[in-house]
Amino acid sequence: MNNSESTEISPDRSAKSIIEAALFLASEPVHKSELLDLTGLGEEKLDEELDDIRRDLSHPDRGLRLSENNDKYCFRIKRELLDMVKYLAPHQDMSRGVLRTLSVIAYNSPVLQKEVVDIRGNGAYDHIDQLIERNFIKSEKEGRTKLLSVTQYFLDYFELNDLDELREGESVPQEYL
Amino acid sequence: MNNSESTEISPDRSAKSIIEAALFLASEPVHKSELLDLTGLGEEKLDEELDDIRRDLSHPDRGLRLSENNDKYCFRIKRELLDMVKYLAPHQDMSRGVLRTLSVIAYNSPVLQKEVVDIRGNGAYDHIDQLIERNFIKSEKEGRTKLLSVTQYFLDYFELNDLDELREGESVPQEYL
Amino acid sequence: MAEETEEEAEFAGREGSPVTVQDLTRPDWRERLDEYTYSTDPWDVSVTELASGFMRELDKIGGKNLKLSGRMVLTCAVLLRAKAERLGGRDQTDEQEELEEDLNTGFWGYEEFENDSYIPELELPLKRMSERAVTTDELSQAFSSAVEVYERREERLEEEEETPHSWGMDLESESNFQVKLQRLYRKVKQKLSRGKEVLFSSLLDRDTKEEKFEKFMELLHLQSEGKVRCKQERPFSEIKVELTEDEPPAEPKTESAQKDE
Repeated sequence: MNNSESTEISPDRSAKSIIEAALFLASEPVHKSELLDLTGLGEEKLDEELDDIRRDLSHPDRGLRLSENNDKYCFRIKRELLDMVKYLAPHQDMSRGVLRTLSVIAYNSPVLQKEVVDIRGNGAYDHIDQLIERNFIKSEKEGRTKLLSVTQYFLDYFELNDLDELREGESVPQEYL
Repeated sequence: MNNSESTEISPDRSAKSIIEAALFLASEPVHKSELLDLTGLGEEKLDEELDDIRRDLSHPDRGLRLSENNDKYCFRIKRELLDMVKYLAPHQDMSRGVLRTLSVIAYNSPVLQKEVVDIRGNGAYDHIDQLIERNFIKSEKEGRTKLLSVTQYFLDYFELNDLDELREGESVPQEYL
Repeated sequence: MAEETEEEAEFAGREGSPVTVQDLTRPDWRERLDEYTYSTDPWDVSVTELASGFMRELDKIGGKNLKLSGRMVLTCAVLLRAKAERLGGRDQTDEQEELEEDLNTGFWGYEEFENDSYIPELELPLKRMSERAVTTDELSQAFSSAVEVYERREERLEEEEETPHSWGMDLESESNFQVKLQRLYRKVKQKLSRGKEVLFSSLLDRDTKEEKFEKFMELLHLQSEGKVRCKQERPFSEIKVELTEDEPPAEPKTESAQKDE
């Protein structure tokens, strides 16, 4: 194998190969600073490499896409393939309870925290914290409670253009929307 | 690229992209028959696609390799990158406690549950539940307790042909076997 | 309650192999308890007898085994919960499953040790965790489930409100429970007008387990609201109820007691 062209720190390992290995192996999204350390690249150069990877992945023969959230990167399955292969990974990256709470927020976004808690019970406080931590939702103060709404990252994660796309074709009774 | 020739079942999804998505997502090696079903290809054509993928991965800009074992396929990190990135998956996918409980079961398989608990403490119940859930071990009723033994999946996972291979080269004092 | 010898301190049960207090000292105690509670109706297990046996056992070892007392408390709690669930006659719902999903670690307490057996190390191959993203279909299903769970809970609350004698298990039915609390509080005050303290047994309307359970729950609530104080001089002896100092007993005339409410 010819490795001649690679990176400053490791002549036999290219930056792209390191990024691919890191994002493949890590169970959590990898922070940009981590990738800078691993590859030994400057930020500008790293961005270029990430753009290259993004471009490579856009090829129809590739099954992954590069996802970015708050300067953290990970690979995800292209949405159009997920339904086909999802049975191979039984574990979702979210527990059932958290997902239900997220769904209530998404279908009603923006929605008052107390309304979410009313529907989902007290456990929802914990779920809401986790969802904010993961940048799926954001919270603004609204009188004595909080107003919750989904983030751009939520839309990216589900590859939605807007919430209407989610709500369309939903057979949920109107009073819950 | 033109995908018109790729798969019979999904004109907008290339076979390569499906294979990549499947191998990326699956937590364990994927059997060839699974890939045949998923892509809708014949065996010969699938082999060609797998060869293509293998060739693509051999490029120094790629961080993974295609591993094959008993007609099962998975991606693995290229060996020369492993030391750099393995800290990103430090916890492995099993806690040390669960691993030690599994060790006790594997080296003694088949073994009574109560003997395992006797050695490992009542935390072992939790470990045993997890190990059954993950299909590393199976349990049969044996009077008031249960008889535990390792599964074929355990052997595949640890890349073993049989338990003798595990026990060989182990200087386990005879009284514990 | 029949006196038991130390050797016989065991869960009183109808069938299945009884579990002795001694068994709680063994590493596989949870398995034995699981098996026992699985095969035995929890109503057939006398927590009182079990606890008496435990105390004798504790005397014997001079109270030095803290793990054992922890297990005993947990055992009694599990049995009580099993009884309470039976009493409520509730089915396992999604909500409970969800709760258990959240709680399932550590419920039994956790001990991990290694006895002096030789334990070789298995070497794990380097594997990655594979978790996948949620699909929009799953998000939509989750929403339907959340709505279903919510509706079921609302229906249940309505049913419980419509059933006047549901034995105080309907804690969620706040207004119903508050009425019962007021009724009991009034009763305590009326009885106290004739003495310094009231016996728990005199507050019961019926001599049934359900009634005792219900009244005891209500008393605990009154105590936590600071209205009454419950005393028990010895374990398992009669519970005595008195008013807290700032809550004067009712006048003999019941009218004023009612006005109080």
